[in-house]
Amino acid sequence: MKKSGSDLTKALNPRPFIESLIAILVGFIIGAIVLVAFGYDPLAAYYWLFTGALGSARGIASTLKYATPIMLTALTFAIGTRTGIFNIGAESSFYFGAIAAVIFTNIWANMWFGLLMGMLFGALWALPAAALKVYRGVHEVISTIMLNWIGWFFVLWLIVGPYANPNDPNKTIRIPEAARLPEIGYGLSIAIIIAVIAALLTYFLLWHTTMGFGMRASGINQKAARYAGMNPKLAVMWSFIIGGLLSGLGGAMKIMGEGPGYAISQGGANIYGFGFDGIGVSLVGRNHPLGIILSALFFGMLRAGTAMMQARAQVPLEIIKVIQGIIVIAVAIPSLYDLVKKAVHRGAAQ
Amino acid sequence: MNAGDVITILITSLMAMVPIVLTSVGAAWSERAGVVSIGYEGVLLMSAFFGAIFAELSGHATIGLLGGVLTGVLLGMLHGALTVYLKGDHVIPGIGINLLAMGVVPFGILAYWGTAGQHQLPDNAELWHIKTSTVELSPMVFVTILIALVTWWVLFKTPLGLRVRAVGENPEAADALGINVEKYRFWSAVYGHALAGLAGAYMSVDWLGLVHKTMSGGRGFIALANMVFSGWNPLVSLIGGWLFGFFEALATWLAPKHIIPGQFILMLPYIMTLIIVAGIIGKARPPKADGRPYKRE
Amino acid sequence: ISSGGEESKTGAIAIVYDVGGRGDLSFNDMAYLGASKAAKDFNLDLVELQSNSEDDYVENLRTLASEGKYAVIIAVGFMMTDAVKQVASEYPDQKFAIIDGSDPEMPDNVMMILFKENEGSALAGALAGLIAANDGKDKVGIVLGMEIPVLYKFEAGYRFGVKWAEDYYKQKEGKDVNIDVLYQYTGSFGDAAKGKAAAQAQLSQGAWVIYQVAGGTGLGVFDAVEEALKAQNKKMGPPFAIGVDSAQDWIKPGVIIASMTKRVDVGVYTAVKDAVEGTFKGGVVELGLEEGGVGLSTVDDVMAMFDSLPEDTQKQKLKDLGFNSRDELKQYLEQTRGQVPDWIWDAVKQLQDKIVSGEIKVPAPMDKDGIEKVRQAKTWQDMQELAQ
Amino acid sequence: MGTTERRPIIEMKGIVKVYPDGTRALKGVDLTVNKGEILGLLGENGAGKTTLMKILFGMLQPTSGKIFINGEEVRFKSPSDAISKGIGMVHQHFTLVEVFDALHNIILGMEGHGLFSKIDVERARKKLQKLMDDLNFQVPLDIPVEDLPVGVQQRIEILKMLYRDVDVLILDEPTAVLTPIEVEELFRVLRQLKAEGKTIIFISHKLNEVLELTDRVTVIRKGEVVGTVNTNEATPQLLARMMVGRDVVLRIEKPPKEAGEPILKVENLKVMGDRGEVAVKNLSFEVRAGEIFGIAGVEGNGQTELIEAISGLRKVSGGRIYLNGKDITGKTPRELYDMGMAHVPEDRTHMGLILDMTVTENSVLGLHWRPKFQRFKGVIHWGKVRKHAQALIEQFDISAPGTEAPVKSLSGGNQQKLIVAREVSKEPVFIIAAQPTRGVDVASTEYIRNYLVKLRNEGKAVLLVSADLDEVLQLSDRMGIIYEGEFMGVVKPEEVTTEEIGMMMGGIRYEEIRK
Ligand SMILES: Nc1ncnc2c1ncn2[C@@H]1O[C@H](COP(=O)(O)OP(=O)(O)OP(=O)(O)O)[C@@H](O)[C@H]1O
Ligand SMILES: Nc1ncnc2c1ncn2[C@@H]1O[C@H](COP(=O)(O)OP(=O)(O)OP(=O)(O)O)[C@@H](O)[C@H]1O
Ligand SMILES: [Mg+2]
Ligand SMILES: [Mg+2]
Repeated sequence: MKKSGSDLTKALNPRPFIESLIAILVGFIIGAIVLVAFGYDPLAAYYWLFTGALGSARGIASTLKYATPIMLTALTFAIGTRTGIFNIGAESSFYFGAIAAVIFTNIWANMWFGLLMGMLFGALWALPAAALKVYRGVHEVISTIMLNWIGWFFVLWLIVGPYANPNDPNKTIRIPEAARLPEIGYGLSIAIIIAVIAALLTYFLLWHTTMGFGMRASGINQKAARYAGMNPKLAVMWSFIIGGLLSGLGGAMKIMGEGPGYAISQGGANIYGFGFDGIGVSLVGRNHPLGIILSALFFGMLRAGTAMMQARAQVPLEIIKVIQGIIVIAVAIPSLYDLVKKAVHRGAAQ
Repeated sequence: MNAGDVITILITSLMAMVPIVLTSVGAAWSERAGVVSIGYEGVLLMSAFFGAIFAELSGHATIGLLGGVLTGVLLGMLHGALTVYLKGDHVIPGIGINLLAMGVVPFGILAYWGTAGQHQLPDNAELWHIKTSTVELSPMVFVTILIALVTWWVLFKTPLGLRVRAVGENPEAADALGINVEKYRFWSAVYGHALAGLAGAYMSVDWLGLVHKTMSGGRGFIALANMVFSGWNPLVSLIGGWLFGFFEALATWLAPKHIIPGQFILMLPYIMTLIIVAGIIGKARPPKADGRPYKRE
Repeated sequence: ISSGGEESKTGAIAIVYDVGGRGDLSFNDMAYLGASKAAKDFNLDLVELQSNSEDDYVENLRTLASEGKYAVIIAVGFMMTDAVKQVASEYPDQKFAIIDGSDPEMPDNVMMILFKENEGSALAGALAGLIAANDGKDKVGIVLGMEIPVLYKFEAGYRFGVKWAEDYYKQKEGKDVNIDVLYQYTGSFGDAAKGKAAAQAQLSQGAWVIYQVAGGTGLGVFDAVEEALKAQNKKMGPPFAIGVDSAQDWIKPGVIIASMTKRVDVGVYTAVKDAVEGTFKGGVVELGLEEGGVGLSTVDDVMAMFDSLPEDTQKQKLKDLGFNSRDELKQYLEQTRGQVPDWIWDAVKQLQDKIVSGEIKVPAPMDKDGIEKVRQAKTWQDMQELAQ
Repeated sequence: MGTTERRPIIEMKGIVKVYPDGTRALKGVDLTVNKGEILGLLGENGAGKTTLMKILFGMLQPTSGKIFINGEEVRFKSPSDAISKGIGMVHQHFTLVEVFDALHNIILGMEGHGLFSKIDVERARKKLQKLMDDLNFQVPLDIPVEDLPVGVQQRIEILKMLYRDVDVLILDEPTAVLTPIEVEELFRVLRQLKAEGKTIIFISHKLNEVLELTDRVTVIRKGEVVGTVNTNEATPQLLARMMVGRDVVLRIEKPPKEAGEPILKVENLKVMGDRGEVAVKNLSFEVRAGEIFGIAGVEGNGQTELIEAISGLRKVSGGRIYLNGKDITGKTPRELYDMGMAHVPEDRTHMGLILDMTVTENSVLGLHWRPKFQRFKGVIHWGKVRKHAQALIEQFDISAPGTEAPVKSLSGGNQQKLIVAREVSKEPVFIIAAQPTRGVDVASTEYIRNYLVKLRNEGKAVLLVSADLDEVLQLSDRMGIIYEGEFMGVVKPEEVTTEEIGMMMGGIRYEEIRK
């Protein structure tokens, strides 16, 4: 197939990839220093981290499982960024996707229906922020932070009240078996495949369709986009809606595709935090859908290896969080790549 | 509602306002200079922790507050170095700082005090309060009001403020007039984080007299929303922060009355903020070069 | 941090905390207490795993189970029920214990340890109600965390105790009293500021004793009550706070009159002991007042809790509180309890006995409807109806 | 030209500048500026004029080379170093803080007193007023500069430097955005400054301006100095040849042509401005096939609103617009583009291009939905788009690093050519060309102007809006002179004198002039 070379090369531009890789490396090195400083063995820690995450089929399955929801919420943030919007509303769209899946699969136990409703409600919850932005000029940082909290309490009310499971009040009613996502193996459902497809579609949408072109153009320069016959307001709307849709899908799949519960836990314990985690994932993936696939897998790996790292190397969870923080900070250093390149050149010259 | 209730709500709202206002005033200043940070949540948490240590070591709450400021300063320097001098992305380090805090603080509490997850400050490490027989108020409320006022005044009335705003609106213009864009931006980031540091220390050594591993409770993000709400104006931030504190206090006061489900009461401050912004304030225009690294070449 | 892997250990046990992790001042901390004591007594390695989110449970449990070297793996918290069920069926030879969780289809290599928090909370309610009645007050409060059904048992028990106190006081003094329960779910287990605000609102609305069931949020409740005391230049209540889960009195002596203890440590210790001594049996173990699984903290409980802190921490804590010795703390705690007349303590004891003997039953609602009925009930007898 | 004392105040020697991306913008430039003269700096887009001046102003560091001020070597680390040595610069792209008023823009960095004391606004105002009075060069001091016309913004830029009491004033294309009247005013001030002993470096693409104003001219081509001539010895042809390296036709060949059917018809058009004022009042005119209809006028008299209304970007408050006989009032830009309209907007960097996107992507802006660029409905066939971009580059001789280079890496002239190329590729029947050669070098200007005439010759209707009066006079078949949203007259260029046009631009109706 003669692919438009320009685009493929842009999609696979190695530089940001290498930059993120270096940042990760730096993060691990500083992390090692921290580990040593507190009396842990960094080699053992990292050995078990990777063994836990990648050393067995089970480990790989859990890496993929962890990668799924954050991949989708990261896409939400990335679409926002690419359209010039700082959309941090993925968090609450995720809640709505989850609760919609619970509610609607119990009306009609069909997987596709559940996913569809999850996406629909994720998108619906994104609408107020979109409308406020377009019609009232309300900055999305305010609206999405407020809507996250409002959505949080609303969903808490739904899960403790109307949709609590009468037989097991610590959860909502369960997703009926007929509507659960089929398993690939080792407790991993097809959610990861759907998430990767969603990322690819997002990439395709943004870089290969007229609509995506309009959205990206509006994101960089609204005025020029308008002059080119595009509709930046529509682009903003779509950005929120598609973003909400993706997070909603993430929320729905979180519940429909992950045992053992197949229900939302009381207190929202298993639907909380994914939107915020997604921001970091998106940034490390350079806000590019293809980068996000990799970066989500990386974060998934960190999470999946944590158990082994705690159990075998006895490194407490907090230290692992510290290392994650350092990696993310290191990603922010743009000249890392140049610095390393220079050092390598100098080394080679000698 | 009787007079006592009104006073309770008022005092609660004033105390609750402090961390939000301080952080949003700092954030507003920093963004006026063009430096965005979303790491204030982490700054609050870490400075609550380190502020408490300073207070205990010295036996003075004020030293604790300064310790919080110092924590903020150091984190601000980190952020400033990355964004201003290395021209990095402005959002990423904040996320990193937040993650870092979630690790450092619980670990630190256990390592330093030997109690898991929480620590109570001794009386001598807590700030003196203005007391009546029923209520007490922290002098930090007045300090906060003063800081908001002074920050506003400096930002809009003095050469320093003019330059800071110029650097955030159009760094080329400032640069062309010989203003050292990097210096102003860097120290603005430091100031912003320093105020957040003060806010964090306030939470531990003053407001609550304790350290808990999740005590920041989303206030760093609320402060950012308040900053936007205020149109990047420290004086309006003061009002916005108080309003938020007020609705929160009102919600808390209404909660035991159970007129509507508790979850809906808890939404009140957020809904009111949204209504006020959508209905009255509307479009907020950020500083033009906000969050954009400035490179000459 | 866990004890290192010294050669001399005879075995190992593992514990998986739920997302609250160590420092929740609740079942995670208590579980640690029991596990570390057991590890010492039986010369075992203790491996601890924290969970970052609910998703980690299966992963953490499976990782431990796959090692096959733990005498027992203890899962702390009801949220792990499904995860334990799954992993326990994958590893039928591994022994598990779960705190607070049960499932009718649980495999029989799992010991499910449940607590009757409603019974303990009833004592807290009785204590609160009688203190209020005795001081001529008509309100007590309860500040809770997020609204989740497990907390309904605490609220219901507390309400029951308060109603019972009304009745008791009437019979004792011949005076009708009516004590309202101000209650509030703060929506969070980790925001002390929210807890402080909630307690202040309740205090200003007349609450005389406040029971906190809110983890880290509850720390703010203690601070609010302490502030209210200081405003009146009092070092000791009333008004009082009541702690929860562990004997929290040591956190703020003088402010906390007692705590509703939930002896997760005992449960964990028992599980380990059974596993080590070969008497481990799967199935539900329910610990109520009768079994000493819940109760109202005694001064000895508090001192035991205090003693479990690292030595440096104990010293520092004493210094912070202004005591020269451990005994002074103990005296102070006794003095605090002395603020409440003996007949009240006796009355609470009476209630305890009646519950233990089965004469009185405390409702344990599991869902919103259930707690709503308890809230509507006018007398403790009505509530008892609901306990059937 | 006055006799100048031939003492160099500035000497730049062997200046080399390599940008971090490897662009060799300057390859060893020597430049001498004498005290008290006005030196013209000429060169095509991308020749390196701005780069050289930014180095002199301390905004850029040279890769190598030396700078001497009054014979003494200097090293500028930042503009403040340059300013302290008496060198000031007015930038090609304005460097104003848009939300500040003129006063604060001017005093920025020189507010006086300590950093923390209150700014003494009144003192600054007095000082400024005196400066403005001395030069008879007024600007409103209290209005945010974003609300001021560009001409006034330009003055503020100049005042900013004069306020700093500089001896050498660098002006980088100051006239690109000015109306003839404003240019005249500027020249008067510059001459007065020269008379006061100040030295001026003047950059422009407009040969006649350089010839009129300067004492000497230095020409740069591709980062090297071609030569320096005394202005009184120079001719337009000579300068153009030096700049481009070949002969340039400075007159546009425009064969007479009979105009055809009306293509665009505007009837009683009323349009509101951003601040709610009536920007276009009851305007009626038509543009016929094979005709260039020019609109001249001082900027800010409703031109922008008019264009936006015609192209569907702004709501029409009254009246009708017809294209090819069809009522197009209220249609969206996209619909209009599909009906045969094309639009070269007035501001290429903000309206015409998306600088961070590639040449390919920009080449298809506004045509991206056309079936020929689609794989299937809604999916762009980038391969075809890239070929399209390639074709435009070849056909219009655009110099670009490649189709996948970001468009911001192109020089201004080439950016403008890309826009024209793209718009023409829409195969329009009607083209709006707003400020088509603003800031564009001679060669590109020549190309673009000739192309507009070519379109006209092919029977297209062209609406030309330009602040460059020469351009309108040269290209238009008919022209309307706009003043406060109304035509003061619609005339044929050859039938009126420049004075008459000037009067109309000042608000006097043609009938009254002819009376
Ligand atoms: N920041 C930069 N990075 C890389 N190359 C640059 C940069 N700025 C300018 N250039 C390149 O340097 C060369 C000289 O540019 P410069 O702006 O000095 O030209 P100029 O003569 O002022 O052109 P114009 O008439 O269009 O203003 C051009 O090739 C330009 O593309
Ligand atoms: N700038 C834009 N921003 C957001 N969405 C857009 C933009 N332009 C088009 N869209 C939407 O993208 C979808 C496909 O766009 P496309 O341009 O292919 O429209 P089309 O259906 O082919 O055109 P037509 O309606 O003229 O047949 C449409 O639903 C349209 O609403
Ligand atoms: Mg206190
Ligand atoms: Mg230039």
